[in-house]
Amino acid sequence: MVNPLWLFALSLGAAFLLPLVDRLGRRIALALVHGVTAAWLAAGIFWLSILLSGGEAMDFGTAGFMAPLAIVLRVGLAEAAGVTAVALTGLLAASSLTRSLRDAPLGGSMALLMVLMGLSGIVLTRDLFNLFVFLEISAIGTYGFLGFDDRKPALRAAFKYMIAGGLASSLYLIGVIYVYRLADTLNLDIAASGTALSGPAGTAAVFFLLAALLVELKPFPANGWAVDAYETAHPGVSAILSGASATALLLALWKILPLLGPAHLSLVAASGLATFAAGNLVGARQDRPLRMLGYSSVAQVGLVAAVAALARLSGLGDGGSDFAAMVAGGLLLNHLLAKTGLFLLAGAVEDDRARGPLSPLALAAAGILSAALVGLPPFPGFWAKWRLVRALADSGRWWILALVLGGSLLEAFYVFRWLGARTKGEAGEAPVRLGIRGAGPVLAALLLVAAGTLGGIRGPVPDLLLWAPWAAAAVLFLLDGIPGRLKGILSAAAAAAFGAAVWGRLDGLGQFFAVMLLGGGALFSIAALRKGGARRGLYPLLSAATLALGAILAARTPLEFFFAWETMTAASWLLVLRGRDGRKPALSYIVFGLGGAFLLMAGLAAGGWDGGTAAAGWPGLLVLAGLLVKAGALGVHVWLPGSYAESDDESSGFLSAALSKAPVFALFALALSLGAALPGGPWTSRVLGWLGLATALGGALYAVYQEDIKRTLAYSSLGQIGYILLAFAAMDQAGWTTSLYLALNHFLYKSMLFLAVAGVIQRTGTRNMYEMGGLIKKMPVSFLSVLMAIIALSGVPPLSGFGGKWLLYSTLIGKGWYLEAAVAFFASGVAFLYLYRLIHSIFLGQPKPSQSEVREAPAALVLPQLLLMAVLMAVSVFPRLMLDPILALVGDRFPTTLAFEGSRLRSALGYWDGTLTMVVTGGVFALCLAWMLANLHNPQSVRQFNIVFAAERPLRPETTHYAWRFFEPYRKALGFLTRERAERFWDAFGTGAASVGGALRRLYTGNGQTYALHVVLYVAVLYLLLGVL
Amino acid sequence: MMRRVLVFLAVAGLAAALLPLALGTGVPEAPGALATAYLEDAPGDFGAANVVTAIVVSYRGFDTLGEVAVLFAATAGVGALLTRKRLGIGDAEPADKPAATEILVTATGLLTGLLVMFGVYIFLHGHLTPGGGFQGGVVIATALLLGLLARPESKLSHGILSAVESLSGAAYVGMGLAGAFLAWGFLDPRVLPLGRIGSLVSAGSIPVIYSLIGLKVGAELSGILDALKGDRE
Amino acid sequence: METGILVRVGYALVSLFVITNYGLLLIGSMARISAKVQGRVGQPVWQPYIDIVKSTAKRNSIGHGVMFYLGPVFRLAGGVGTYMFIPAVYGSVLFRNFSDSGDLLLVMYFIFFGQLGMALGASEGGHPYSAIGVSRGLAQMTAFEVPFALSVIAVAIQYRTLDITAIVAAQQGGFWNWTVATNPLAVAAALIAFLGMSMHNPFSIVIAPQEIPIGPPTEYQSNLLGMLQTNRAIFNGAKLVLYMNLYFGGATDVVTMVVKTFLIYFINVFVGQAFPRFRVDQSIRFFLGVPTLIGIASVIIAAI
Amino acid sequence: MSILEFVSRINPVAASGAVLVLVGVWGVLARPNLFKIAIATSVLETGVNLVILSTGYIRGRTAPILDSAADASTAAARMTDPVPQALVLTAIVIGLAVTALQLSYAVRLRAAGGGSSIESYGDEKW
Repeated sequence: MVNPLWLFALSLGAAFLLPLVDRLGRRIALALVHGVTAAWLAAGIFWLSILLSGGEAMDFGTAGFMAPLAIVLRVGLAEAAGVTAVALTGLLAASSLTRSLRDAPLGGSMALLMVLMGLSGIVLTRDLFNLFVFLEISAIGTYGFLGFDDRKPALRAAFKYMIAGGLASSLYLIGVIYVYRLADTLNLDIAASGTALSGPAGTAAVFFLLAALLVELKPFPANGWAVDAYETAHPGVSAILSGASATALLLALWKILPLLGPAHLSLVAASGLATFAAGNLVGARQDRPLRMLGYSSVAQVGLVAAVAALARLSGLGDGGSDFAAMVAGGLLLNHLLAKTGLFLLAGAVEDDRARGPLSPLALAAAGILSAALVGLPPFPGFWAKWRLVRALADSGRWWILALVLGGSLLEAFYVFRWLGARTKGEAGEAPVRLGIRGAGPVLAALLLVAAGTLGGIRGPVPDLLLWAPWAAAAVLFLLDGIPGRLKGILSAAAAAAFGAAVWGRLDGLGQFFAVMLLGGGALFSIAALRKGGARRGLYPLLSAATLALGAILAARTPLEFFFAWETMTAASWLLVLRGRDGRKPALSYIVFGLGGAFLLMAGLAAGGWDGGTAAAGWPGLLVLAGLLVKAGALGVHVWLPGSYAESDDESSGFLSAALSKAPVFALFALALSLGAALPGGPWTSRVLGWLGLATALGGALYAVYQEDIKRTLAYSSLGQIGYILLAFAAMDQAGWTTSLYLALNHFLYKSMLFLAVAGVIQRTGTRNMYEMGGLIKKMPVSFLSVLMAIIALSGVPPLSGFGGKWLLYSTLIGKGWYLEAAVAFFASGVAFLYLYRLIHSIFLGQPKPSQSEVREAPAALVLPQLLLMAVLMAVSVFPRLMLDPILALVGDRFPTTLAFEGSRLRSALGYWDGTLTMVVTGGVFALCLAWMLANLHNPQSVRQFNIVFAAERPLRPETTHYAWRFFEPYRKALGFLTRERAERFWDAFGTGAASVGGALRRLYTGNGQTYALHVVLYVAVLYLLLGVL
Repeated sequence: MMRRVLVFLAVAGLAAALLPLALGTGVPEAPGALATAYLEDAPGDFGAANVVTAIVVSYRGFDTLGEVAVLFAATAGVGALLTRKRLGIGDAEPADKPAATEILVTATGLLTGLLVMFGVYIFLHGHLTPGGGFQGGVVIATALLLGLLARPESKLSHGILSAVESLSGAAYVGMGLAGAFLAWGFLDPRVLPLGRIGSLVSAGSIPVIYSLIGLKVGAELSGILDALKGDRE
Repeated sequence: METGILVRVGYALVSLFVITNYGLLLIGSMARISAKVQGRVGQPVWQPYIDIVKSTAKRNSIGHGVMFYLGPVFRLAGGVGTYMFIPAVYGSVLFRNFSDSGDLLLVMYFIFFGQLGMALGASEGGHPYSAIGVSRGLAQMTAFEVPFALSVIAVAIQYRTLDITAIVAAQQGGFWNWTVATNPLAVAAALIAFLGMSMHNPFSIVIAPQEIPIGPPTEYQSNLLGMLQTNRAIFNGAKLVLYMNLYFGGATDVVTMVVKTFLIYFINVFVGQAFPRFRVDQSIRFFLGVPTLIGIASVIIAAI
Repeated sequence: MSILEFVSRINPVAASGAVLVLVGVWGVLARPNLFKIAIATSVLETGVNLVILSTGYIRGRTAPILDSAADASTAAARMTDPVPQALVLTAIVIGLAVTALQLSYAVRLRAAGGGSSIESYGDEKW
């Protein structure tokens, strides 16, 4: 192994000679600096490779002696990783720093060299006093580095930083000297092996060491000085501080853990968790990106420290130190790369006052970095967080679990809020290109992808099929330059190929849903061909979301399931974000999506999926709650309408028709894992039933008042999912049959509606129904499609929708849920309102002169609609086409009440013969049609305004088309039911969290002395707590 | 008021943590095992009469190298911060700088040479008597400080200072490497013969290292003083 | 299925013929009765026949588009179909219709078929008052469906079936077995709902736009109007038969059917003469108030 | 333990060092002037250095330098602990470096036109 001392000699030699080298030119000097960093990186990687292939950790003495006489450096796995991380961050930051370093005095370059060497020294040394020296080298390097390019705010921040740093180093020195006095050594390993430090004096001495390191780790509330620095320094400096410096300091903390007693460890855990929570709360209030990243930084570091302490404190997790290394290490790696990349990226972007959207590559990097930071799959943070949550659940630390997940959710909120704003940019501004400054962020993003993917494939998710979404997204993203239509076909083909690959391993339920989920993805990929052009981003995301849905079906373990679930959430969120006004809806989509996912995660981790006794209890209920959030049950539905409305039209269709079935599938899978029962007992079923019913009614009522065609459909989807939940909750043969039947039907007619509406919007250029009218003559196929779809949706015979209604009422009355049945009846009635309004306002009534040139929708929309119409017709005439498979799926888990006699389906209460109904209706209709035609004498078509209008000519179509606020009397009568209580509740909730964050951030007054006061008070309080513990 | 209370509480809290430790550990009766080992082995190992120096330059020489690096980093930082450009000082010399007093100017002329000599003496005898490279370097820098006080308008040759600093630093690192290649480890002073304890030429390369450190520290502190004067380019 | 399909179609046509004539006469006689109540002479009982013949014989017809023409077709098919799915006379093969297509739920939902089609047809006419009328009608419909649904649920609970024939069968054996005797609350709720369903006063706001001489009936003329008028008779008849079956013991012969439906309809007209008209929001609140409570009570009674 | 006994056990160097530390901390927290903060930090460091030295002090012993008074064989019995002295040397120099840098920042901030009170440098907050 390379002796690390050579590297120190190299660094110092280079630093000392730098003033001389600089006379040859600054470029050469900078090349030397980066070269030295590269040498560190090479050494780190070399050590890692040796150690990972079974090499032993090695100690290196100085001056020909070993411990205790001399200082010893150690190269073990953690040290090698730390050195690699530090050097890597230094090189990543180089892309953004180089230009500034060239223009600034040489001190900046020297400071960079010193900081990186100091941090590596912190990582490598095993001597407590030597640790102090390296802490000071990196601190003084940092002080110099903060102000190197002379930005005024950074100078102010640096002074505050120095005050706090000075306090910390004094504390550390006091600790070191008393450790020496008591343990008679400065070597960590020797000190840890003895018992000299276990008395009260030893505890106090170690406390000082610990307090100093904790302060250096920027704990809440003693971290204002650090956040100010993060915000104001050159982004490259912030990146190194947040990435490399935090890594080294955490490793220092890790090193002294063996010296700590249980009381110390509790302090670390408590302080870390408080920092995590407070950092994220305050971060959520922050609108300046760099400062926001600063808060996120301190929060993440707090979490890592807490995990390390908890692991040691009580053997959290299975394997003790291995667990801690994996989880804390994984979180740290994730934080390191993501935060470094984000600081560099945000710095580059925010520096330029450029307000435009990001260029595609920058956007991809920003997306990857943000997603990684938040802990989405497949990045290292995801795997680490899963293990953490699992361990916390196993050991029953629910408060910590809730805190970790809540904090992560907050973090997701503000990071994605920033990302959303950056993605969209401001209208009319040129896209922001990063140029060379993009190298660092892009490289960090690539490393994250590589680390996460490797960690996943070689770890808990070796099944390559589950990685298909990511592969598809990557491939299509790389091909994003090629014509969009080609990508659409590729995307559809990918869905088909995935379906073929996965079909064999799915059970009946999986196959049933695969038809909807994968078929839906393919369908809407084809529909997307309606527009030419590259349509950047659409196809990769659509394909990823589709395949992720497939992966959900194919998942075998809870982790695999959750992996696919989060993949689906992430991809669909980006689809929403891609919409023109998708920024706000996408934010609430992802926040609720992740909120649901975290509930799911907690439940899964606690064994809510294993079908064991835990699953029947509240872990199962947690899973259920998570799924309900994703399904958009009333109360947590607020994310749904905006997302469906503002995403691209084909994406909306995909979300509503296909993706909304994913939670339904998961509900069934959950119930099946418990032997066709719900967790929590019979009350769950009753409550779920009412919840579904409320969703059905609420969705329908809200849909009635919308002017926006897509919002109408969105609320309609909400309502339909409500029926599916209601029927599912009945937990008997009829109920499940109904639920599955409704799901498939909903897929069919909601696809038709969204396809038709996409065509209408494309042709008219508006989503407001009252701005349309009379389109039946221009778009007859779309009209027919909508007509059939609304007949099916409303449940009017003879189309297949009636089957759903019949099954539903049979179920409810048979089950004894009478009031539920009555409310369901009411809700179904309300559906007529918005459906009639939909078709009337768009296709009937007065055509607008401005829309006289409108044509039928493109073939890419019409053909799928024709196909769906044919399918709908077929299953209406022959209901058994759908019901036989469904009945077989439900099987004999429950007492049988439904059975076919020929074409007649019999329930406990009644019967329904779909085929005969269709024949009779068809016959009667034909008869009436014949009668009408036979008696139609001399029919004349008249022009548009030829109507009897109180003997006057109507003024304009715009004023004659009755469409705006169509159901105003209804609002007058029943408007009190739809006052957006859930929205107000969540708004109030958000305001509450924001005001907590707002109150907390008042601590950060900007006064360096106050920050110092926080530091000292923090230490004092910690000491008091130590006494209590 | 609130603030004062909090400051009081903070200081009181710190006192509560610190005083038991400072008062309670008392005065040791005898050095511990490590100290004893140093006291007994250092003369034999390195031939240095001053055990502290043996520790500072060899056993814990890595600390000292780091310490040099700290000073170096601070110098670099100060130098980068306080340039004329950044301080917003134009080329024009401020006219109203008071001239130094006659006493100071005369005394400086007398003392400068003595101070430099004394500094050199201190770091050359670092292995024998109290003192060493840092102390010597500081004394040398004092001479320069006197010069600056006596003639505020004088300019130190920044290039020479920087070259001395660089070369002595690099040479120090070179001595460390020499220890690794010629003796038993990085910074091992046993590159040169150890000599007789107590004589000037003894203790291996310790005097050489201390001289380099003295030069470097002298140059660095002079540089800092010069920079704080605020008229560096 | 002992009877052949052609025979069944033949029977159905006969049944349809009967109900059409009965419905027309019912409308005529009710108009006459109303006139008497108001102190007028009124129209002849056969006036509906005259209207239909007149309309159908018109030489010209104005059209606004395909859906406009299809509206009356949907409407009439809806009325006929609804009737076809109800067994009109208990035990009669002739009046069994096609009630084996589905149970009570099918009938309740098929009622919407004609209304929906008609609404669409009227909409294509482009007349704003058509849309206003439809919006009012739909809004009111959602409300009166609630007591009606509750009452139907009560019936279903009581007889443990949704099969209309079985419901009628369970009420055989005298007045005290009729629903009106066993669960009067259910009947009360259903009858109030019926007022709304028939759009008579006080719930006639739906057709108010037609009273000013504009709106759908004026847009629709010639044989299209004739079809609507025909449907009115059939549809009315179908609903009355349904009510009779559910609440009044059904009928074992045509005469009983005529008497019973006449009386049910009479209640309707009687109320219509006695009350003024509600606004839409008032009627919605009304239906979701007391009648719904009655309906819930009836369900509770039936469930206990 | 009587008070006298307790007082006699007190390490006077450590005690004075601790007091200096507290004074330094008070100065850092309570004096808003930038230069005074730097000086207070210096006082704090001096206090810490005293504390460090105090741990190596043994009553009645000589400095750890071999001379006529003590040769290698009797060193362990007659000399004080050399380690804290070696450490304090490093600590002093590092403290010096920090002070120099802190003062430079103070000079730099003043030169940029800000006040000499730290309260005037609070633009970054919340």
